[in-house]
Amino acid sequence: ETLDISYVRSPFNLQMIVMKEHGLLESEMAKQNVDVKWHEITSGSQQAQALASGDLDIAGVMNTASVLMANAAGNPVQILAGVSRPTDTFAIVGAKGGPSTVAELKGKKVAGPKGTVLHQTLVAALVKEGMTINDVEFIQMGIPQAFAALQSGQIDAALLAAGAIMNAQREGAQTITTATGLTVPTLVMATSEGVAHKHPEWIDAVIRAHDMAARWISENKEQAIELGARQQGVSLADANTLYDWAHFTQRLDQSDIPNLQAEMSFMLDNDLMRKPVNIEAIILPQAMQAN
Amino acid sequence: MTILKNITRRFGDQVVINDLTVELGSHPVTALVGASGCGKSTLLRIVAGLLTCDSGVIDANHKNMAVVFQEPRLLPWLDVRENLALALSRAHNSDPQCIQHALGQVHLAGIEQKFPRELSGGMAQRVSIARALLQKPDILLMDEPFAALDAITRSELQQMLISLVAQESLQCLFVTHDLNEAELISNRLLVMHAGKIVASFVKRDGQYPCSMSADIHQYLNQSLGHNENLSHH
Amino acid sequence: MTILKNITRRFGDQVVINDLTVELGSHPVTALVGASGCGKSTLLRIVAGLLTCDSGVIDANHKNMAVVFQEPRLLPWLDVRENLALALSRAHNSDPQCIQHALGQVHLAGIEQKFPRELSGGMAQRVSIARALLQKPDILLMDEPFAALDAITRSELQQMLISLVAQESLQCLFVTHDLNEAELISNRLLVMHAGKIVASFVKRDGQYPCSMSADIHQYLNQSLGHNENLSHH
Amino acid sequence: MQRAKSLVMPLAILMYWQLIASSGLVSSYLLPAPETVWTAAKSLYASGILSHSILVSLSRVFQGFGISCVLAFALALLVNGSRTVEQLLSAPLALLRMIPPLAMTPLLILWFGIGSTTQLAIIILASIFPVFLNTRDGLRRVDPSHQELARSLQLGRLRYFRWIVLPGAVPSIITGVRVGFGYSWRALIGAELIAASAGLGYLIIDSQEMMRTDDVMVGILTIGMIGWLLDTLFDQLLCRKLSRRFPEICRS
Amino acid sequence: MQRAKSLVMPLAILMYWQLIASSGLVSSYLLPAPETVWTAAKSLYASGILSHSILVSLSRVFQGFGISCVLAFALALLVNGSRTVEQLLSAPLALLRMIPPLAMTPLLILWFGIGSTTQLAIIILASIFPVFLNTRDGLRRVDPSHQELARSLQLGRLRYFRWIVLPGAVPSIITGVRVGFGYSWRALIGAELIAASAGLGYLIIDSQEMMRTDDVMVGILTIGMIGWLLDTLFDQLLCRKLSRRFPEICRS
Ligand SMILES: Nc1ncnc2c1ncn2[C@@H]1O[C@H](COP(=O)(O)OP(=O)(O)OP(=O)(O)O)[C@@H](O)[C@H]1O
Ligand SMILES: Nc1ncnc2c1ncn2[C@@H]1O[C@H](COP(=O)(O)OP(=O)(O)OP(=O)(O)O)[C@@H](O)[C@H]1O
Ligand SMILES: [Mg+2]
Ligand SMILES: [Mg+2]
Repeated sequence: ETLDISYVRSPFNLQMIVMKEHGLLESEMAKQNVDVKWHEITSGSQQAQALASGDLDIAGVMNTASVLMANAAGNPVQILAGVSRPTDTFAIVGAKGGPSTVAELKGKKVAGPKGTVLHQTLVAALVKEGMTINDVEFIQMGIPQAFAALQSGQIDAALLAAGAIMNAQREGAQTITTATGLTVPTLVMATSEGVAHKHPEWIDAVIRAHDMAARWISENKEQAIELGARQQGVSLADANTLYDWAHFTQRLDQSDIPNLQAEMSFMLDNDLMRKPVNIEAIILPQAMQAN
Repeated sequence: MTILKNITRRFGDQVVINDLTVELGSHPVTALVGASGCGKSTLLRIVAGLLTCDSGVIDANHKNMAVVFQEPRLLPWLDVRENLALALSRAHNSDPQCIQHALGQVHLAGIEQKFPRELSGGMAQRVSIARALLQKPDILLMDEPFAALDAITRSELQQMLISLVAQESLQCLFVTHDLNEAELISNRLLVMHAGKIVASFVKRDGQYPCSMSADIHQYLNQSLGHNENLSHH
Repeated sequence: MTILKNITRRFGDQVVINDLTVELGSHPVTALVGASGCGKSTLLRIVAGLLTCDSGVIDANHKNMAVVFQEPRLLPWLDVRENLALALSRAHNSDPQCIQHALGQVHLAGIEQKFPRELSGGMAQRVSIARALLQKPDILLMDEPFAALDAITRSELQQMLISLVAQESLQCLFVTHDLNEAELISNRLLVMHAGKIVASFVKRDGQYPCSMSADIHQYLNQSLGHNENLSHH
Repeated sequence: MQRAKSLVMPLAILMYWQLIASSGLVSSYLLPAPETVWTAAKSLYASGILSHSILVSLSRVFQGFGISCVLAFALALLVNGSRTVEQLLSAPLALLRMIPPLAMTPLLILWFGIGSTTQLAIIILASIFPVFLNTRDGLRRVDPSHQELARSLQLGRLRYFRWIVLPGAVPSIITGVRVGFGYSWRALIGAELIAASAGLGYLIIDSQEMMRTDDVMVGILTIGMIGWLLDTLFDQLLCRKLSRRFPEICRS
Repeated sequence: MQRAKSLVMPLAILMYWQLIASSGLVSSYLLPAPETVWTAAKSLYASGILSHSILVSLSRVFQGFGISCVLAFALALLVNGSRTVEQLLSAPLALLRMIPPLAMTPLLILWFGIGSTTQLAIIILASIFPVFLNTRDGLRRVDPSHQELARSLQLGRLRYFRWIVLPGAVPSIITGVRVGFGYSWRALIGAELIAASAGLGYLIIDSQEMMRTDDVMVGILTIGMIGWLLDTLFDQLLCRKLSRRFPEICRS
């Protein structure tokens, strides 16, 4: 038997990297005589598809938006552990010499990926300033494209993440706001309902390996960051920043429930989701902080 | 022996073969003469089974037929040897001697390696004759096979054809514009006009009736100038 | 007047035109005879400027030349009218009368709308003759132009050619395999052998020397069987 | 009758699809049932999104593919006309042909901005090469005997091209245009990834990201069927117009 | 000399690139300077990533494109051999031809999983149609006089195909294969989006996500140059092998 798990490094999923590089999951699963196969399949929708088709047992890292949408679309994806709440990894970045506050965004061109936590951050930031999404000219595109558009002066602000933020800053762009205080982007580890049902022992093993990775990271922080930098191909300094931005976690807690609720209502309001889902039901009990 | 009964063939509005009835192959060599555009090649293609007719019956105990077309029709991507090898059935395919022999028959020994684009008009025509000979046919249908050849080569090939017919119980239907050639090698001569056989002469004691040449000229003359209109309906 | 001096042309190893010197066009009609593959078409293409020669000089005050190729070379995607229109320079392009007249000259009135695939061999050849006539050339180079025509059509076209040459100060170089034809319409006759002009006869008082036919046969005979080897180096 | 036969397979596939879907073996999330897709199509149509997407995408593809064809012909002519130009252009063209347009989006945005120019550029990059290569190879394949004929007729360059070279290349060009059209139609997805707010490609991407597989299927099927329809129309138009001159491009 | 000319343009582009980069007008993250890219290439090479990516992608493309060609020939034969088969297959093939492979990933994952099969499927879908359509059209264009000849020679189906139909289609097939190869090479990006952990497409996507534009450029240029090289080799091989039989496929 094999356990198929996706390997998602970005934005800076250090537990994943350590778990894979140190063979932690392999040794846990070996106790059950199960092989581990890693798949580099990273986008949320593709991981959800692969969970549905049974090609994937564990989605290494997914954002909660993907989990909610999958469930709303009838694909029962369940959260088995937390990974991080990287509120600083997502930001609205203004072009060099362009807007530097949310208020200045009024009537400006803002580009970024629609239907993501970045989109949600933008909406929340605008609402906080008493505006709506209709007060800016929102243009849909992926992060690399938005970065290129920002750098070539085609737009006034871009919704960027992780490395793109640092690169943009180096080029003179300024961060208007991060997601902190506006939304809580949450990255989680997920599985399909079928696997959770059939192989609860696998889930436990995955969580154990995940925890072992976290323990190693906290004990060897420098080494861990160095490993992450190497794996991600970024400088040590950048890796340190990414580490600080990431806000790692191993479990979800009660505070995540309202965050998920907020995210869901955002998506329902913006027609990104057609029907609500029961949030309690998509979080496996093991995923919650024991308090 | 092949018998064509009331064969008609149209191309669009134009009736090219018009209720034609003829029996072929009762003589070793039948020559077919007629004005340009009167339907000789069409008739040959019908006999060879390459063209269907609109009405009429072809009563042929289908023997092995080979056709020499009016143009050489060599395949440009095959050299002479390969073009000739196409005519050999698979069993003898590996026999290079056949091909050499056939090329010798048409006086083209040694050009196996050439491609059609490197041949002169007459050479290409002779290769296509060699190809037909390699098929070892019982009936040989030839459409102006010697038209592109000089007098000497032509008479050599005529001799070859005559001896071939004599030796191998080959029957031959032969379209030509050269009345001397027709007289020399055929045993029977058919005159075609506007899709019909309008006259037929038979050689007796090695001789055609001496009025034949004048008769033929009369038939051919008749068609000139209106050969286009005659057969329209 | 075109003069060829010491022309040589090779194809690979084979010397096809071998140090040939001849003066053309001093007679209204020059006939060129020779065995199949001896280089007649190649010579014509050199004269027409369609083929370069490896050495030698062509001294031509380049007049308007038209070529009738050994095959009809009609463009399959154009109908007869369009094929002929190609020969008209742009200025007269809109004149349908020219085309009708030329088709009449080759006894094909009324086939303007047909496509080449719908023509018989002889008809296609006549269309290509009409195309050359439409070019209104000063020099007409013809490569076996009447080979695919029946006796009557052929003699009609021979007559047309003779009268054309007489009327329009046209000069003509004419490759043929038919010695009768050559005798009838030419004023001078060249015999070619293995890439050289080996003999030349001139018509005096409307007559060639009576030994000519025998002489030519001798020259042609000489080449048979070894015409491939002769010109290899 | 002909038409009927060509509908056999689509119907068979539809039935098979229905069977699989109703068997419950496959997650309805990955393969929604035909009726679900039909409902989704109806609601997309009712909301006007579907027709709007179709119109936007059609005009985008027609513009992009039109430019593609014009450029491809011009390039083929240039390259055919001069050996030097051919050698000069060979490397850049081969490189462009091999590089995935999607990898070039940052550069395209740099050059062409985020307006419709970039979208057109992606469609052009996706579809120009079949047209170009087929046209070039078609033009190159002039029968040498026709070339000789043209010289003996002293045809000018233009008439030579118009009456001999071009017609000889027609069958190749047609193949190239058909292949290229398929790619330009397919490129909608890539093009509408960038800054589009409507169109079939956008509809598909958007629905895919929101994991609405039924809408994705509506988009896919619409793209497929419109493309098929246009291809068939093109085929029939050509047969009607060209079959006399080029009997080989239509089957009997 | 010939070679020299075809290097003129790449060098000119390189100089232009250097100029732009050193002018500082363009963000070095969008268009890193040539030397930056060169350094990145050297370090990617030193770490073994570059050669590994090249090998992985080459083998992926060769497999995918090989299957593509085989399938395309088989389909062309089938369709050419029977009018009924042609009509039956016309709709599914036209649909598949028009649908963007990237839009089909959910279905591909459903059918082929997330292993290399799906990657191959994407490469095949991207490259099969030029080969198929060019081959089909080439096979269809048998000269009627050659067809008649074959009947009078009583050639069997196989020999007819081998000696008459196939050679007649060779120039078209070559064009199709060249066009198709370009697309299979381009499809690496799309293919390696799904569950690949190595390869040039993966390198590009990954670096793009990490905002390492220099590595992206290394990937793009490597893809372009290897493709160009293979295309040139293919061309020369063909010229050497086929120029006697098919003088028209190579320029004099
Ligand atoms: N393109 C070519 N490549 C190689 N050899 C050629 C080429 N064209 C002609 N030849 C050779 O040159 C010789 C003369 O050819 P040419 O066509 O001039 O003969 P010809 O006198 O016109 O013969 P025919 O009366 O049969 O038409 C032949 O042996 C032929 O094989
Ligand atoms: N495929 C076709 N489509 C239309 N008409 C055709 C076709 N083939 C032949 N014809 C017509 O049929 C008539 C007879 O043609 P055919 O080739 O049989 O003549 P032929 O007697 O062989 O003449 P030639 O001596 O000139 O070769 C011609 O008028 C020609 O136009
Ligand atoms: Mg005929
Ligand atoms: Mg000749």
